[in-house]
Amino acid sequence: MKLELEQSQKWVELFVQKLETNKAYLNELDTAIGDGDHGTNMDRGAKAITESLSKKTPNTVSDLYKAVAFAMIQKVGGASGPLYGTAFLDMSKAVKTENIELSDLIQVGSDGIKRRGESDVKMKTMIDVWQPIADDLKSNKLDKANVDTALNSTKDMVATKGRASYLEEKSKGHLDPGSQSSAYLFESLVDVLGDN
Amino acid sequence: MKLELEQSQKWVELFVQKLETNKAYLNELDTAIGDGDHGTNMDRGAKAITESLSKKTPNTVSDLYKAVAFAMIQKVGGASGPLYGTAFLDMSKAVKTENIELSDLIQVGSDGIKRRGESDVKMKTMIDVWQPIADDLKSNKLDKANVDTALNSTKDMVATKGRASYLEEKSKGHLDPGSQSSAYLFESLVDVLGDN
Amino acid sequence: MKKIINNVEDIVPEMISGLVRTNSDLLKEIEGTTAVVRNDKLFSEHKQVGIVSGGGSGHEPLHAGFVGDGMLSAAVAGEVFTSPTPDQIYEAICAVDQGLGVLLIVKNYSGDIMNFDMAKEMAEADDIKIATVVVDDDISVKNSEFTQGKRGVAGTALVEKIIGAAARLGESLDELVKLGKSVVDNTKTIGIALHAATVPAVGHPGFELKDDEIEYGIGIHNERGYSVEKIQPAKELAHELIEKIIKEFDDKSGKFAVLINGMGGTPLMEQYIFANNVLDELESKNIDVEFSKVGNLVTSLDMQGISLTIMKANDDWIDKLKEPVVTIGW
Amino acid sequence: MKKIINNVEDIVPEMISGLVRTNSDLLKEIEGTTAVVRNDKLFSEHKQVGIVSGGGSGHEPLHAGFVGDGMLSAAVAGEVFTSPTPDQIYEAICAVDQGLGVLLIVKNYSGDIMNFDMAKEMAEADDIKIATVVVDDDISVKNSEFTQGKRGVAGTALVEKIIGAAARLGESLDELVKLGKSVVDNTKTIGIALHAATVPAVGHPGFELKDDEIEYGIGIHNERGYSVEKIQPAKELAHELIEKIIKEFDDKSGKFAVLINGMGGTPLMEQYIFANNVLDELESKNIDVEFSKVGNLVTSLDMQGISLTIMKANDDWIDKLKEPVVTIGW
Ligand SMILES: Nc1ncnc2c1ncn2[C@@H]1O[C@H](COP(=O)(O)OP(=O)(O)O)[C@@H](O)[C@H]1O
Ligand SMILES: Nc1ncnc2c1ncn2[C@@H]1O[C@H](COP(=O)(O)OP(=O)(O)O)[C@@H](O)[C@H]1O
Ligand SMILES: [Mg+2]
Ligand SMILES: [Mg+2]
Ligand SMILES: [Mg+2]
Ligand SMILES: [Mg+2]
Repeated sequence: MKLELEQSQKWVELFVQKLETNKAYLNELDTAIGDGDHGTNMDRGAKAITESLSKKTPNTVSDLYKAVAFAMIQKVGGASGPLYGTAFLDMSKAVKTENIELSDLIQVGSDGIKRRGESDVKMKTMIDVWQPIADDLKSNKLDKANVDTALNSTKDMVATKGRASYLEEKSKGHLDPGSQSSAYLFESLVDVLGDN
Repeated sequence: MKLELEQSQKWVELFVQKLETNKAYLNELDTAIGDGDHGTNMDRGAKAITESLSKKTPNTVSDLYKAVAFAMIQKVGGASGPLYGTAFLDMSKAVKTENIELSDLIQVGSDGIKRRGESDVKMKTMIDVWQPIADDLKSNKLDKANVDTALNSTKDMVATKGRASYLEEKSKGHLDPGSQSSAYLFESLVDVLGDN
Repeated sequence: MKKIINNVEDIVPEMISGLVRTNSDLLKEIEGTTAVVRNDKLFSEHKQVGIVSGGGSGHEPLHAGFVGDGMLSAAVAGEVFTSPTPDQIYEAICAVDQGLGVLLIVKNYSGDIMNFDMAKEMAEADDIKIATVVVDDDISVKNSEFTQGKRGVAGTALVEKIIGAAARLGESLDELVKLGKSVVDNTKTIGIALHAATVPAVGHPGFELKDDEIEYGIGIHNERGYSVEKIQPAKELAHELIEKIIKEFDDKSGKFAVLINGMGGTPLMEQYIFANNVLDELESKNIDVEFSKVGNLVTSLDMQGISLTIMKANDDWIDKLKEPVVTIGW
Repeated sequence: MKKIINNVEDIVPEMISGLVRTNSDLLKEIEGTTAVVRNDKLFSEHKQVGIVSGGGSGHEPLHAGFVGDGMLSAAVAGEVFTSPTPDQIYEAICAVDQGLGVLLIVKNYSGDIMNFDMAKEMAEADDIKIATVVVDDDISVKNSEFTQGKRGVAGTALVEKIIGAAARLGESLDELVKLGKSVVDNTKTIGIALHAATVPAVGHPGFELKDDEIEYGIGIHNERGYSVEKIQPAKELAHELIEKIIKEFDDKSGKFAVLINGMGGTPLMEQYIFANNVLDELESKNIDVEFSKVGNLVTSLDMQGISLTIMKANDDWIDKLKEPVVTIGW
């Protein structure tokens, strides 16, 4: 399975919408175990993506991902900016050179985040959504329930990366904000795939 | 009528007690139309008087008033320190040189305050207690009701001296804190005279 | 009330002790007082008119934070929001007199006026040449001969800076008095509070404001102002305060100096945003700002708020404001 | 939430604009960014390794207030509590490189680390010699290889001061990296909050404390600490924090430097009282304090609280801490 340009555009559009709608909720999650700005950060990224795409409509999937990556890198800052930025930059490079399957594409994104964040699964970060979703795609069973499962798995983890790790044991019992924004990304993907 | 040393000591003692008991109330009055410290200031003065008198028992009424004056001048600061200090310093000088009547003595104190504060009656300051009390003493009719009347007269005045004057019309409707502490002084005096 | 203190009665001596111990190159305590005096080598080497200021505590860095070469010679700290006593002021006068006289810079409050006057009388008895400059820059209070007159607030920092620079340059006591009066006449301040200060001995804020209200025209001792209004964007605040202040100047040509002063509980971030709006607004009025400064200079404990001071200056005053000084707080 | 601001989205550019306009002798904005760079004459005349720091806004005067001769060459301001982006950092690096290389001083947060790393990669592509010193002085967080490690907090100001002085003296990039690592290893901080900060975009305090509670071990971004306890007198607080910090030093002989840092909403009065207790307590432990400083250096918006930093120093570092600098905030 692969995503064509139009589908990819739809995907990004839905993601942007969800980020804008849920700005306050993401801030709330980040207030509990971080510094309260994840919603604001992602909303700034969402607006930057929209602005960039309205200025120049990308002609290829690679260009689209690159535009997303640059918007995140240049306008978000914080931890989430370079992480989403690296994921989409690596994905942009991957779709340019190879004829890549969607599951492999998400794996590339997940690997990018791991590299940039020096992190891995079970550290209560967005990786705990990206990696399970990549795996689900490989076995062809991505749906919203899977996204939910991945997201909710972060609730009982003790954070060992990112700001939440300062709370040690007390980080337990809260959803990871970056995992929630990543869940929006993959819920949007499910919506796009459902449209098929 | 004159006050002997023992009576004067009793007077100061009662004043000190009332200041200590009513510290919070004086602060409250000063919070409404001033800066909230009149109780704290007078309490510091009260403690300084006690300390000074315990170190060296005065042998004359003049020495007693001088000790009160120095305690107020050196330990109180603010507006009330130099005002009470000047009143008692002038009174100390007056009892030393002249064989002075009590009513004239209080007039000397009142005049001292007027000089130091460049103030007069009807400005919503302690003068509005000192001057009526001096007048009442001259006509031999000092009692607690008179003290109350003088104090309460400040309630509806508009302040034109001291911090309360910054509030202009809004200073109306509140008792003047310095008048309240002066009322304690003269209630103590009534108590001492009643003991006769 | 939550404060990092020990006993309420020990606040001022402990504060002065902390200040002096962490800045011993610059300051020392005058024994038996809560007054501080310069402790740098230049102080004894360079003869000049002594400059003494002081007042109630709770306005830090004013005044002790302005003691140093090029500004104050000594500062006297009273209890919180309470004028210091004459004996302490007198000690400070004696500690800085080098035979050329001493200038007292006093904020216009009845307590300060009276206590500094008593100290002046004591010093005169010692034949010390002494004079006073009274600062009354707060235009939110009407100046009438029937009242106490205007208060001394944030403009005091600018007055101390200019007089301090002139004293270092060797101006005489008489010249400094003339200079000081002229600077004060040309200095206008107005302040707003978002949240009142909590005086430690009182234990709760001096007045209450709702979650969307600010008070215009507050003093630096929790004195209430002339009106309570809904909070507005910083640029509207700047517009409103500037309108009020600028009316006080007949001549709007020439050079101006500006101080944006934080009240103690308002972070620098907000002060700089406000400063940006102030400069925009003054630019739009063609007011030539040649000196500007932002920071917590004349505070009111933990009050949240800001004040704006505008001074109609001349080249000489602007130079004196810009001269480097060695102090903790300028 | 009551704040003196305009639109929440404009806070950082407006703040930087206010800062630069009121200090144009000292600073200028790097066009198209919210980064500032030295604007004094000496900057172009005196060649040295460029020192760049930065991070989220809301900690003023850190970092922009430390730009100037003898301290930082440039500072990059991100959104409130949010690391700046790589392109802005890259611009700052380019603006200060004089051919001798550039040192980045980065507080240890994943966001800062990642964004500065990306900027470093960009600069390396331009063949700029570049290196990083990571500050992680907050001992309230355990340092384990499985976690993010300790945070960079108030000690950052001391690190920037020492490195800045060394860079001015002509030390090479490699020497500065070595010096920086050694200074960081010997710098330990712990902080307490009486009241959490209100992030403008959030609109309410990051956490709630009761009227008699304080939080031990907070970070500078409203990160909660290791325990909530009843507030104690300043001297008990000093005792408790010093006990925690001093354990971290194996060798308690030699010279020490101390920073008492206000979090933004706590007045200087309380900071000096606390400083007095800190010096008492260290004296009783025979710790030789050769340098001490008090003030709002590394703040957290309007947070009420204080942090204590203790550095095991040597003569050379003490000298570098004492060297005069020309900055807004040191
Ligand atoms: N090292 C890391 N690796 C992977 N994800 C991380 C890492 N650090 C942080 N994150 C993710 O970033 C999210 C926080 O993003 P955000 O709040 O925007 O940045 P910041 O922490 O700088 O305020 C976390 O919830 C987590 O999912
Ligand atoms: N010029 C003055 N003349 C007479 N009394 C005055 C004058 N100024 C102030 N007072 C008195 O002093 C009282 C305030 O004293 P206090 O609160 O101790 O000093 P401060 O105003 O310096 O805080 C006022 O209530 C008033 O009675
Ligand atoms: Mg965050
Ligand atoms: Mg008072
Ligand atoms: Mg007072
Ligand atoms: Mg952040």
